[in-house]
Amino acid sequence: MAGKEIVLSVQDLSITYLTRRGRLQAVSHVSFDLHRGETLALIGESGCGKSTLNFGLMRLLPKNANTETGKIVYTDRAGQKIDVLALNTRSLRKFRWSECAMVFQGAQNSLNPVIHVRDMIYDTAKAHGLNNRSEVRERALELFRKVRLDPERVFNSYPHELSGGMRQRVLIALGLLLNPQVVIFDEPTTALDILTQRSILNVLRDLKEELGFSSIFISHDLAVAAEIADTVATMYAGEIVEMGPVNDIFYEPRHAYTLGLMEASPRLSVGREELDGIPGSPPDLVELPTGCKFHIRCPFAIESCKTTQPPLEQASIGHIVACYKSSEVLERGKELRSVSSTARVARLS
Amino acid sequence: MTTQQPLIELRHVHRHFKKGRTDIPVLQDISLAVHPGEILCLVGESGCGKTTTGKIMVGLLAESSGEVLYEGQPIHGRGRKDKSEYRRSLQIVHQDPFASLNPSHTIGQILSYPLKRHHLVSNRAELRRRIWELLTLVDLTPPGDIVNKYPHQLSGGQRQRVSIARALSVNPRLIVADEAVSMVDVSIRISLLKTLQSLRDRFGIAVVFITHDLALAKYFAWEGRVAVMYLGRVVEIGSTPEIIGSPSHPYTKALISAIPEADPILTRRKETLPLRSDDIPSLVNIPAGCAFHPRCPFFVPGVCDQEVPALEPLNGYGQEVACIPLTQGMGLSIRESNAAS
Amino acid sequence: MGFLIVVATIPGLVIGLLCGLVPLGVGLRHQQLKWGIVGLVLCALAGFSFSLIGGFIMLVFTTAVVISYAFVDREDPFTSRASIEAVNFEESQLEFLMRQMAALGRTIRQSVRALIRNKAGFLGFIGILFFVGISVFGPLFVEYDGDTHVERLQPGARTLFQKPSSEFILGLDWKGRDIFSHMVHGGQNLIITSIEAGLIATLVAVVVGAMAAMIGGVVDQILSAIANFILTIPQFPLLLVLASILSFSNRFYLALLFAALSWPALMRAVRAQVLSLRERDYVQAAVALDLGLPHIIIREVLPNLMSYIVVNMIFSIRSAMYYIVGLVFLGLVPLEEPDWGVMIYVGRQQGAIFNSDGASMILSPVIAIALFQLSLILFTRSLEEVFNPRLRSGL
Amino acid sequence: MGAIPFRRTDQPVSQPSLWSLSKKLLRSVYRSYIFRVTVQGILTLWVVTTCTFYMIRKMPNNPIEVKIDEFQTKQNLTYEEARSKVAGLFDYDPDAPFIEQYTDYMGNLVQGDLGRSITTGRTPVSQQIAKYLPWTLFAVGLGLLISFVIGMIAGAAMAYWRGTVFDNVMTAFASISYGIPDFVIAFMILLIGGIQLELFQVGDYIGSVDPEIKAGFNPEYIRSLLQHVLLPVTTYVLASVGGWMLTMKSSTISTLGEDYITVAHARGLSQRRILFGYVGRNAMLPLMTRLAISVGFVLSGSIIIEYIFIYPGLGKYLFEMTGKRDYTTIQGIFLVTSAAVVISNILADLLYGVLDPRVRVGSK
Repeated sequence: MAGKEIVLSVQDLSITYLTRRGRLQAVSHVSFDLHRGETLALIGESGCGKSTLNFGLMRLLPKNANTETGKIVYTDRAGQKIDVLALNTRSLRKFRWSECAMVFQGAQNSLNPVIHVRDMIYDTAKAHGLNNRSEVRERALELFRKVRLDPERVFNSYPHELSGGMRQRVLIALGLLLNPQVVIFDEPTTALDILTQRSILNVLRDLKEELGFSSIFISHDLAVAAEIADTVATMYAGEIVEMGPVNDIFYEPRHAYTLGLMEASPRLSVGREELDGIPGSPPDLVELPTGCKFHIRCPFAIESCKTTQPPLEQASIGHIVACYKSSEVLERGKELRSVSSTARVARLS
Repeated sequence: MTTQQPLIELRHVHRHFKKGRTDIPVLQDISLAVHPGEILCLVGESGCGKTTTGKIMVGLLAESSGEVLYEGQPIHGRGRKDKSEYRRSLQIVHQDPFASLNPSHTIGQILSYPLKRHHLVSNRAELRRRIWELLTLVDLTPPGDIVNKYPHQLSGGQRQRVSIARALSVNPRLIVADEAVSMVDVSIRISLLKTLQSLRDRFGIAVVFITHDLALAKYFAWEGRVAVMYLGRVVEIGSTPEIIGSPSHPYTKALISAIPEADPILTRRKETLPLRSDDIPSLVNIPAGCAFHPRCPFFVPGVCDQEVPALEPLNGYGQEVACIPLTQGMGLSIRESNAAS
Repeated sequence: MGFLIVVATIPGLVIGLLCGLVPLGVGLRHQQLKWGIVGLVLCALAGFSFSLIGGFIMLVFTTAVVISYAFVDREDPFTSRASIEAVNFEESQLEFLMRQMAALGRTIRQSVRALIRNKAGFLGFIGILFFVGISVFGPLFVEYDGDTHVERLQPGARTLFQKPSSEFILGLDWKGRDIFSHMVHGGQNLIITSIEAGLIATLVAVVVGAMAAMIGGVVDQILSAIANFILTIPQFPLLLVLASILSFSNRFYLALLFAALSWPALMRAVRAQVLSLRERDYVQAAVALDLGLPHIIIREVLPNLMSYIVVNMIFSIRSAMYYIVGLVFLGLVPLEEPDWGVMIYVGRQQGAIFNSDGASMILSPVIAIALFQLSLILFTRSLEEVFNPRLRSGL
Repeated sequence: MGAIPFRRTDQPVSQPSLWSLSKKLLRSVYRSYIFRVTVQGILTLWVVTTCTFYMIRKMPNNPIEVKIDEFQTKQNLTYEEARSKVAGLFDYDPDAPFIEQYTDYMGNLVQGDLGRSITTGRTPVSQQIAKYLPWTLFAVGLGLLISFVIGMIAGAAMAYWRGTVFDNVMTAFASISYGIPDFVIAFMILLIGGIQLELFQVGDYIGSVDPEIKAGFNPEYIRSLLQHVLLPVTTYVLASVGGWMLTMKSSTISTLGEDYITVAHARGLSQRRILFGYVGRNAMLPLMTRLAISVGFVLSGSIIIEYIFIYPGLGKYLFEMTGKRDYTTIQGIFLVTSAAVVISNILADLLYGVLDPRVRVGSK
């Protein structure tokens, strides 16, 4: 990945919300680079700031949110660098969807219920200067075919006439309508049935191969991330605590939280497993703990974890982690893996 | 399985819902038995009727036809006291932690109502002691931090624990956990399930675990059984390792092959079973014969679309499957012509 | 009426003062003198206004608040972190009572704080207090004055209207009587009748609506059909015709009539609410726990319906007031002075509209009614926060 | 339910019998929405008519007694004299059996005849209604239209800029408008605007039109028409606009929170397109039913406003006729107003089906 050019670069992004209780730190000091054709999966639990981060990337935050620090630099196809946070309303509108599109959770109310699917497509095209309806229609029908929908029927339906899986496909097709470079997927398979989720995942894989867009993939489901991502970033309490190539993260996690997540996720084909949840619950984002935000729940925590925040450091190629005890975590992970693989062997024999 | 009398048994239970003028058959011919202390997982996709089955088991919904037996006796036509006892023996933990506790009572109040109502405690000291005990049992410690709080002051996982404690308060023999962990964060799920498991071990409470997540079912019910449901029917039932390790019914095969794994190499190597159609038929319009036949890659024309398959034993280990080609020894083979059509 | 109030409130005041000694004593004992004195004053005031029952309720409330302050550091098994064997769960009746009172006191404190927090709602609350206070206490201080204060007509005038002056702060009406005393004495009847009407309408609506939803089937269909039918007929015209049929010797019948016509709208809403509440998970859990129907209705459904019911009750008090004043204004209710509605009616009849001196006769009651209704509306804004434990704690 | 096959088929075998055909037709008619609501509506109107028929005849006094009273006091006649005089005037026999009166009335009603007014020289009730109805329709209808439109725009604006000074001021205004009864506003306008500040001459603004101006399509007449309708409409608008504003505000706020609005922003749609095509349209949906129902209540007018401004609408007329105990007229007005409510309720349902595709499917 490292050799490819960077499409989207986020540097030191912090986002806070003003709430009745005080300032809520939803995202703090997040930095990452998204390369061309890469899929970056953001994993983390509810309230870890992954959705806020993505809304922040497209500047879709509600009025009570404030982007405090940071820079979002987007490189368009011509190689021109765009500072997203500095865009005025007009260019922002052009930037959205044609350069960076977003696919929301289809089970929710992401499609306007009183408008035909076709009108939503025409609206989107018109907003970006494509006024030739038949051309747009052809493009949409082709995309519908690619996401394995019955093109004509879906084109002329209302959203409520479609099933959850079909709505999700419509959203994907809509997201790709203007051939964006970056597509953000926000939990696109959550709340879908297993078989539907499978076919969506397959569609996504095929589309990526064919169209070559880069994507940011938000999920709380490790399995989906394992399947689709090239790079995985773990978020906890608004920070990226670990980021690296998918195999590194899954087989050699170096952050206690990542390891905890792995240990809490059952795998279907591994036979009997000993799993462990992470004790406690995620911190209150208004009153964040000092030091490493995970230290209260962390079995590896030492004194310095409570007082100072561990910096993000390079652990291996492309793998960064913010944990004082990363080597212990790595060892522990290997130990656990060997135990579970012996269990598997024991079962198979 | 054991020859012991089942705790609760459904025999040929059907359930319809009326929506406007159309009748929707949500459950068709369900026969299931749960034995004391057993773990049974109901697995299936949304709309397959697993929640309805759970509600019928605990008596929150009435069956349209068929029989529900509690300890071998029909649940209807019981005396008042008897009925109350049967009611209390079967408890349910709902999916949504934000809807399952009444927002206007404190946790202490929520737990005290059933204890007082059924005279499970004789005085106030005992009541307080019991509440303390219940909260400790579900690992909500120290209880003093919880007891005077309102539900909105607790996290989702804590609320689910309170729900479990509430169900425990009446000394149930069976708890139906209806997707009880699906709205809880990944890191907290396992500890919740462990709490449930420890309760089963300590008190011999049977657990019916309803979920759409097969991996979770596998983890939780390794020593129990799994029943796979599709469009209102049980299509396959058997011990968990058998079902997960060697699924028989085409639908189960498809499900298991479709699930992504939290292991990049494993999941990318997995071969998925290609279905003939991605669309789930609606309950209003269930296909004739085997309901899965329009999507089934092993579909045998003239057989699968004619007769509704019944659950029949497949081998000597208590695994049962509802698939005519399988139970009649025809075997399963993918027909190219069908897959193409 | 005024006499009755005096008779009822003087013993009430004494009782209130006596009762107030209790919170004062408790306050002294727990070094909470300020709250003790506040409790005493509140008790006295409450006893004064509501006589026995009100005073007693106030006594309980204020004592609870004082106890809740004093209770903070009390030893409770549940604040202990010891193991279950090491904890003594026994508690005496008195301790239990204290605990309950403290919990009540906390709820009251939170509610009061919630009430004060919402500015508009608090304004409404003050407004309601003001008008109710004037109607209840006003007559004790301001005597009803039905005498003519002007002997002769002013040259060129046909009526005895007079502009507000320092002697008569709201002026004189067409008969030369003091408008201010009419205002003080004239609100009682209207406010009481409206509250009665609102209460009855709400009661009927809640009972019928809950019944329809809980029983269902044919009962539900019949009740809903009746409600729909009444909703089809325009209300005010019907009220107008009915009011002429039944000439009201007693205002209470007017309240009943209003209730008979206005319950359906609220009933339908209550029915829908109960139907949705019935499907909630916690109600289902209560069924599975076999807690019994009374428990489910009183403990599970009603508390979550309360703010809705009270808000709607205030709305129906408001519309009852509108209809009653409307009927009086159209002259369909026997005139009975002093009364705000009658002042408007007579004022209009006597040409106060066209007489710049007489405007006060209509404007005073009109503004009073407007402000009272506005207060009611504003007050409803607070109620949601007061009743919902989540909003009450200010999150 | 497909189309009923009345077309001839070539195969005689499949020719359905007339009986089964008509049964099918009946069933499809029975199942159709329009048929059901029509039957329900007619049933409701019948119950309304019967109830009011019974009730108003239970009123103390009857038209004859009222008139006798009037003659006695006005012309100083004895009861007997007055009675003989009145008997000749009225075409009404108070002593006729109730059932007979009822069947007579219903018989006429079925033929579309509302009967004749008892007290106003036997003019047909329908003619009387036709005379007063336009005034009500004009004043109240105009008021409803204006307050609805203002309410929509202001409510949406309040939601869009919520939390700002504009929103706070407008919300305060809306609360006041919603909280204050219409007659209060009417009196305030008259007393403060007309009398105290002397902004206008009250006499010029009450009543229907200037009686000296000839009716017709000329500018003077229209000017006078508008001048006299000004105060009632202003009152109505001020009293009802607050309710619309608050409802629209809360509806818009909940629409603005929907995911599809965020998605629309993400898609780079123009602000205008989002506002009108997405927010406005969806936020207005729940209000359309309320509007249709309000339209139904327009006919019954606003008795108090009409009474205060001496505006010759149906409401004021009903009030007068109630005083005179003119049974047939009261009856007629009730029938017409209830019918308006029933019809507008049906229209509301149909309209909602048109505007919201989700409901359209559900109702089938």
